Amino acid sequence: MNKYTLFKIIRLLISYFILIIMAIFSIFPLYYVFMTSFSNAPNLISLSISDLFPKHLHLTAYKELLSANLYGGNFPLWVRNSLILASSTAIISVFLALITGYALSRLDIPAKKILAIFIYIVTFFPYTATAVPLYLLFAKLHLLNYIGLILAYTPGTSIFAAFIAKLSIDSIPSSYEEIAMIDGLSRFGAFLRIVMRLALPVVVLTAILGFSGAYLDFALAYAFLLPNVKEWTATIGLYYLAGLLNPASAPAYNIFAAGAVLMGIPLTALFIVSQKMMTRAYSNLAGVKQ
Amino acid sequence: MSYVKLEDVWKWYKNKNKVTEVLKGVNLDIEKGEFVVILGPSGEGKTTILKIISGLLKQDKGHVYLRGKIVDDVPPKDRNVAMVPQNYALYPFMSVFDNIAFPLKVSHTPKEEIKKRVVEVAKMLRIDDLLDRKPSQLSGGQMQRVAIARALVKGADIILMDEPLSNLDAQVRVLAREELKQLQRELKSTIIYVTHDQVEALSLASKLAILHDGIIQAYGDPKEIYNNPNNAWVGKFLGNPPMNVIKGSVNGDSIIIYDYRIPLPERFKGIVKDGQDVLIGIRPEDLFISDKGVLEGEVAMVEDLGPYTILHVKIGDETVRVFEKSFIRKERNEKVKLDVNVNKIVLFDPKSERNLLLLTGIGNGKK
Amino acid sequence: MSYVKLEDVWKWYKNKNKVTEVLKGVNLDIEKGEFVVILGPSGEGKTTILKIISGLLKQDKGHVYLRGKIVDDVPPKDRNVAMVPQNYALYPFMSVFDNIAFPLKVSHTPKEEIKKRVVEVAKMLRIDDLLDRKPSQLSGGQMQRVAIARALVKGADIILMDEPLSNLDAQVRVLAREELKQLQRELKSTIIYVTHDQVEALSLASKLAILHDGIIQAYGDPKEIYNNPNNAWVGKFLGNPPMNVIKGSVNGDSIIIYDYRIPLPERFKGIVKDGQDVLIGIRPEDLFISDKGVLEGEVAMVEDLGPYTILHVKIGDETVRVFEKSFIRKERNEKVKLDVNVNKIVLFDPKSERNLLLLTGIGNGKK
Amino acid sequence: TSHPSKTTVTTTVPSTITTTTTSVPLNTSNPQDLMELVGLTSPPSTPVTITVWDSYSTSENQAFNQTLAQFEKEFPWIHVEVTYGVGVGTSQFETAAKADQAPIVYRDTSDSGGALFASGLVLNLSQYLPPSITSLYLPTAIHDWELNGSLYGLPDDINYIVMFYNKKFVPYPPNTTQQLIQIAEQVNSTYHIWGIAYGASDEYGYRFAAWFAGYDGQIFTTMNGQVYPDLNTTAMVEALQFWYNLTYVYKVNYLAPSTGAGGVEGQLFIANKTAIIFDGPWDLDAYLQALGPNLGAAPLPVVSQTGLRAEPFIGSTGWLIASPQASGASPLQIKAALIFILYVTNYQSDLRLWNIAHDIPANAQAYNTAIAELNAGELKPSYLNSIMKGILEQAKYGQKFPNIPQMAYYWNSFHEYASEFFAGKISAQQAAQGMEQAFVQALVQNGLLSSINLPPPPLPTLSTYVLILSAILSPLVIDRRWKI
Amino acid sequence: MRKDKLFSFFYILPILVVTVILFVFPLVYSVYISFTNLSLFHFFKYSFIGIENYILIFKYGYFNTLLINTLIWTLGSLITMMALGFFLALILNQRDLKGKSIFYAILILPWAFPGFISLLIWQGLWVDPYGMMNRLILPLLHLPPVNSLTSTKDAWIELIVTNDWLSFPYFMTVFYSALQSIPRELYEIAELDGASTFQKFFRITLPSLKRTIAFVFITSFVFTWNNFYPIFVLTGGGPGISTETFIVYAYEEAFDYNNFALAAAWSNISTLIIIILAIIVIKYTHILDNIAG
Ligand SMILES: Nc1ncnc2c1ncn2[C@@H]1O[C@H](COP(=O)(O)OP(=O)(O)OP(=O)(O)O)[C@@H](O)[C@H]1O
Ligand SMILES: Nc1ncnc2c1ncn2[C@@H]1O[C@H](COP(=O)(O)OP(=O)(O)OP(=O)(O)O)[C@@H](O)[C@H]1O
Ligand SMILES: [Mg+2]
Ligand SMILES: [Mg+2]
Repeated sequence: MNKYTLFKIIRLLISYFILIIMAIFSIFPLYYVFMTSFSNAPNLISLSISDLFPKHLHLTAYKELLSANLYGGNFPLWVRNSLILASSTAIISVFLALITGYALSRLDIPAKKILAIFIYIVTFFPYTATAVPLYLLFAKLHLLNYIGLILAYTPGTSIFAAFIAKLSIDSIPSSYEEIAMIDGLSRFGAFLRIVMRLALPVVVLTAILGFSGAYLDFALAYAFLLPNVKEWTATIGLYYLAGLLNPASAPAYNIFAAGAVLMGIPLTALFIVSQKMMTRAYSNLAGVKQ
Repeated sequence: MSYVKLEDVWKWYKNKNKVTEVLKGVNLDIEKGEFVVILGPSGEGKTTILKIISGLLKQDKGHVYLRGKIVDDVPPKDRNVAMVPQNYALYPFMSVFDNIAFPLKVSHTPKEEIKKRVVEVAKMLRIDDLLDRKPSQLSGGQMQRVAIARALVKGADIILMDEPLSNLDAQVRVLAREELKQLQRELKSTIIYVTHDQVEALSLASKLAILHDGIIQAYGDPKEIYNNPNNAWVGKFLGNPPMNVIKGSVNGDSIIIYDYRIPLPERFKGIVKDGQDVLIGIRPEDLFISDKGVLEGEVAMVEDLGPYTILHVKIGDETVRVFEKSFIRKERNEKVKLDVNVNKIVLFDPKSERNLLLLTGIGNGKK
Repeated sequence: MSYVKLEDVWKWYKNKNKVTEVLKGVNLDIEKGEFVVILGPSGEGKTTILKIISGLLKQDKGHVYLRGKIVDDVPPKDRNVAMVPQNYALYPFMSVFDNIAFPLKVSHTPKEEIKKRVVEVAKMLRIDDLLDRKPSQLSGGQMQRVAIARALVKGADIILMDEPLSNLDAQVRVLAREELKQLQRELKSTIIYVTHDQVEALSLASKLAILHDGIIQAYGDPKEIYNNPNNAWVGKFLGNPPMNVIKGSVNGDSIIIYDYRIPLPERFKGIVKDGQDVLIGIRPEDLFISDKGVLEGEVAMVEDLGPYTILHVKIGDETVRVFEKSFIRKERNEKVKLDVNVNKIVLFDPKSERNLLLLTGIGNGKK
Repeated sequence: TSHPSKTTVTTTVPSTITTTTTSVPLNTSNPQDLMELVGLTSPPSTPVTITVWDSYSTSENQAFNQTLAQFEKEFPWIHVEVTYGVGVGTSQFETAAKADQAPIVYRDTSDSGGALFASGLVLNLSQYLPPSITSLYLPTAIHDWELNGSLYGLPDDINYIVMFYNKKFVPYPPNTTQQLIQIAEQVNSTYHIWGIAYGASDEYGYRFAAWFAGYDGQIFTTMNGQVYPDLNTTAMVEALQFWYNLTYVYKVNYLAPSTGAGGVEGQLFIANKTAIIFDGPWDLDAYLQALGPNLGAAPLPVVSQTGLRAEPFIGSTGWLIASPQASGASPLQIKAALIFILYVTNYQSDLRLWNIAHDIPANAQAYNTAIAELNAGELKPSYLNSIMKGILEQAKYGQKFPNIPQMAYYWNSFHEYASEFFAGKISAQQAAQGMEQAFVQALVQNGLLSSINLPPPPLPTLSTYVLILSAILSPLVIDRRWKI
Repeated sequence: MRKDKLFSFFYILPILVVTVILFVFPLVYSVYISFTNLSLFHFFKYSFIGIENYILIFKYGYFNTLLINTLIWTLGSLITMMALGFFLALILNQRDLKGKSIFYAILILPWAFPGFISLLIWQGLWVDPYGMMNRLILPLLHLPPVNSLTSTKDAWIELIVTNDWLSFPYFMTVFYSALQSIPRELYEIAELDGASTFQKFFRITLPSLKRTIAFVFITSFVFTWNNFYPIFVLTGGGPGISTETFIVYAYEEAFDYNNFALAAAWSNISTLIIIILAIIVIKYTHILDNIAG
């Protein structure tokens, strides 16, 4: 008993020790962002350890960020744009991923496996190389707008998520949809109302990945949305307000950090709220059936 | 007029260039208000049949008729059948109420109406106090009743049930079986019930269909099939403990089994020839331990199962099971004499294993 | 000397500030070489008992002795017991050989030795041709045998089995049961076997323990418990169909049931007082349909289950089940007379529901 | 040999400029004159829209927005669609041009503009405007916008780096590198802070070009009529060595990972942790805020070894018009665009930039006004006058920013080898040799240099092949047990 | 039957359309461009020049250096962050550990926070000797300072540690999720059989997770191979080109040199290499069988 419990206590102590260290490691840079956002100097490297605990918290960066107005464009508006864009992307990614996962898992499609591998392999082509051709194509199609952006954002998340969704749907007995179909839903209706609900962890995961991908993107949004200030996303606005778009001016990191904090809050909340789902989403990857 | 009819239904599954033929011409003719049990071993296509009837699967050949109309191209939602699937498939994220209400909700029934009908059905199945629970908070028996309630609530008069009791505890299963029987009597709906458990099949069926090798091996009154199985396989499959099927040969008016001789049953006279080899099917309950017994053997094993005992008796090379109420007790290795209820004996052709009565076209399992 | 002993074992689970007491003082004394079946309804703590014996769980109170030594502080790996878990828990990524070899590998047995012993055990269980397969390629029965092989290979002489047959088809289960019985006879190991299926319990146990409400309700020879259950619950739980327990009262040398009168069994004379209310336990197989019967009732339902029939007979307010071999047939609503095997009757106290024989300290379920 | 980068050295800025009068009116502040200048007599009946890419910083935009409002009032028939937040550099413009999304008007640096002009994406203004237009701008600035005798843009500012110093630590601005070292050493020993912070390894060669020039180096030479890189010289070796010594031998220079006020260099300067940095006036605001009256600015010192001044690039930013092929603009739109770029570089507009964002005016008249203001000490706070004087002083000692297309390939070649040198991985000679070779290679790959025998690429070592092969084959040797 | 298949096809159609637009078209475009001389100076009129760009790359380019760098970057990041994520998942998976969800919530913050900011912060943290990494943390751990400007090794450490920080929460989540799907009975029975903690780990945990590991490995291998921002922001590929990868180099070729054709060729080569690597792995491990089958 003593040896047993002693071993257990030591194991737990070591675990907590490591967890605490890692928690500090995780939080430290973010703490830094936080502190930077409350400084009134556009400083990014803290020059002495005492600067880690500033004596005054200034709200200048936040004020500047929230009061800036560029021809009707302002940060709250841009955040709103970003939220709309990101939510739409999330919804469409979820839909795309699950419908594909559903097809891969349940439906009888010729050459399904080859198709799946093809889709998987094609995504190996790097984003940096697809950006320009996409821009050219979307310009031709008059899609240099939110619709185009959403279209461009979705596959990155949903192709990966489709495979996770496939595994998840594999583990859902098909009798759930079947009974729904007998009860009066079409196959698609059963998919929407039953399968999506049962694969909730994957839905949530896909939504979060889709959301954060679109919410945080700069490069593509910048290329697509630049002309109209009122359509900017929060990242474009933030880069602009912090002076990062113009190399010939000193960047205001405190504004940048304040923006990051404001943008980070909804995202972090989203992650934390859905942590239960996140930790279940990948469980089918192990393929217990083997 | 038949209410549900399968006409030469074939179904094959293609899997990695391998084609598995599951159904090879199933014919089934079910009248309104019947409780038909389709009995067959696991993996023989019972669920497949139900799916074809409900429209979830499309047969590769043949036709399905519901209420006299061909429905081959009608999607499941328009066939107006209800189903209790093998694992109940209660939506885990909905309350019992919502589960039962689901078929009504999808057909946009007014809220009031939904509420009324759900409560009504729930009362009938005595689950009206569970309506707020989630499926995970139900016992197996309760889950089953919810699944049945969901099937009943739409008012479909054809109800398909896929081994609804297989997940239940033995104790609960007995109760559930009784409830189900009562229910069907009240509702008078047409129920097609699928199972691989003969006890269930025998106790529930008003008509029994036995599925094996992709076809319906026998269809009719369960007792009749039990007493007069079409072939040795059906005889062995139906009944627990299974029918004893042993080798023997005809000798005049007798059948020779090992060293022993029993009279040839009246109805087989004229059908079998002298000297013909036959398979003799004797139900365990048609064997009796009796000092005047004609067969003699040695007890190989005694299974005392409470209300009854199964004796495994070795006669020559063959072991037969003898079913006795428990008050008759024997020890292992004891010599016993067995009497036979000769009139219940069935003879099969040793090659085709078919019932010799049917082979010659006399009598065919229908009363 | 007892080989496995549980002494006043308590176990409670804490879950979100809610404490569930699962075991409330379990005592069990198992001798070497016995085949003890612990029978109890689902969720009553059977698996918990096995885990406590194996050391995977620690009891919150009480002691566990193995081979005469207290093992409360001995970790599982040093208790030298083997286990066949409820779902077999075969390692899905290992071949059958590796699964069986696992206990030897972790104890660094030489390769040669491992091979020898695995093949030996596999031969014994007739799975030596499956050694290269993965668990997913096995049937239920084969999986069970692999799990048993893995338990046997270390040579532990105490083997714990957790409902090893519950995942099998009814057909296969019968076979598996017979195999298991044979095996124990050969190995002479001490087996503690957990199940909620009485047929299994009755057919396998050399001693039966019935678990309910956190304690062992009865422990002893299965037949004895069957015939003379400690209390009404055990009587009803053990046996399928369950014991009929009906209300009555003592009147001199008779028991009054509804309007009818049956003689008071010999052994209860002197134990019950005149006019005392009792619960009368009668096994379905101890009721006979007979024109000379003392009880009269009306057939409410007939369950014809092939080899036997269960008649539900309504006597006044109570329905009793009557077990008959199938050749006696009755129709619904028919009036029948029932005779009782009076010597088999058990009387219970209506309040405590305990067997009146035991309540007064005479006879206690041990031969 | 002549040096293209030095052929038009007109570094001295005259204190005043007299406008030459011609038959064409050159008052770019007058709407009517502007219309005539582009050949319009009256406003067209239908309004035109021009698209404008604005690469100004936030503070510059304050000035620009005022100008824009003014412009729209004076030219109601021209509708300006402004895209804010555009970055300078060619790539964004090119991608847009490829997609037919190029703006009609664009603001960029003179060197990026040069590359775009060379590739035909930018309008040749000489075909539309009289040559005399150049007289409106400082010669230094306007010459930056000429390539092969053609004008391709109009400047609105000039820019270059200067020496910023902290008066708290530096008694007087060093005039020579000798003094620079001395002062730095003194600062180091007295205040225990860095003498200099210079992001040498983050250098792409913009700042370094000044020191290179101080050692008498030039980026290009002409051989057989072809422009050819000229980095593999003793000037480069010595210039590199000079900074290396400051860093590693005298240990007075902090090798900063990033440059500018936002970089580590500037942050150290702001935090009083270094006495001297070399940076441009665009970062002035940040330093002014932090140091106030302690801030000093002066020209880069004379390189003691050669007696030559360290001469920074005199760069310029200005307005371009996309060629119709790129933007699809109609002739009328081109005219409107011409009016627009003339207007935003006129006296009032440029002066606004000076007043609000302290951009050094490229408009000659605005420049004169600025100088006059400085001389009169009219800037507030008063110490700003001396700082701005120091900054403007540097304009006398600059080198022309080469705006030939070849220049685009200089930056990375320089950076790659300079950073390796400062990391101590190669010698200065190897660095000079390497950067020229890389430069040449890039030019050859891009078709700007031909028939050059490049040295063969180094063969990878055997171990390299073993590594690559084993990486590729590693899945094959995974134990069978791990097969999935 | 045929109608059924057609309907099924509608479910897969959206992803096909999207894949074709977003990946196949750019890929084809890129392959096409790589055989031309499209650049700033051949902007409107470019012509087909065959495989000349590829010859250039192998003749004068940095192919070998970049390949090795890319492998260091990819494998170095991947192995460390998978190990870290796995290790943390194992710690979190202990049944008797309290406060899991709080730790988990903290540990996924790096994943939840805007990455473009995190990278800038890390850039600041690594500044030698002023950043907190070199000032506070490394001295605390008795480790030498890290200066990515003066040492290639340090540059890699900086890149990989930063990338680990950015990505370990993802791997932790995946592995934690997968660990929880291993039936407890497997451990219990092994414990009865006398397996030690290590034996349980190596004989049960690892084999149970090999599918997860393999899938995550390939997917993340590709992602890391193509991941461009950390290098671009932190070291810019320096010192010299010693931390430059294919993707970073291709980016520079396109956006600094405006040589789109050459950049396309670089991207194509890079993609070709991972596709070959991936196909070997996929074919050999059958990893996609249950995912795509
Ligand atoms: N989608 C499918 N693809 C290939 N084979 C299938 C498919 N569905 C079922 N099968 C096979 O068809 C046969 C019949 O399946 P079905 O589910 O109808 O059997 P069942 O009689 O209901 O069995 P059980 O009693 O186990 O439920 C089985 O052998 C099964 O393996
Ligand atoms: N870790 C646990 N935490 C809380 N409650 C538990 C835990 N494990 C078991 N229980 C509860 O303890 C009771 C006994 O569980 P146990 O698994 O021993 O039952 P069982 O008799 O083996 O049931 P079954 O026949 O279904 O296997 C159950 O009600 C169960 O819900
Ligand atoms: Mg089935
Ligand atoms: Mg259990």
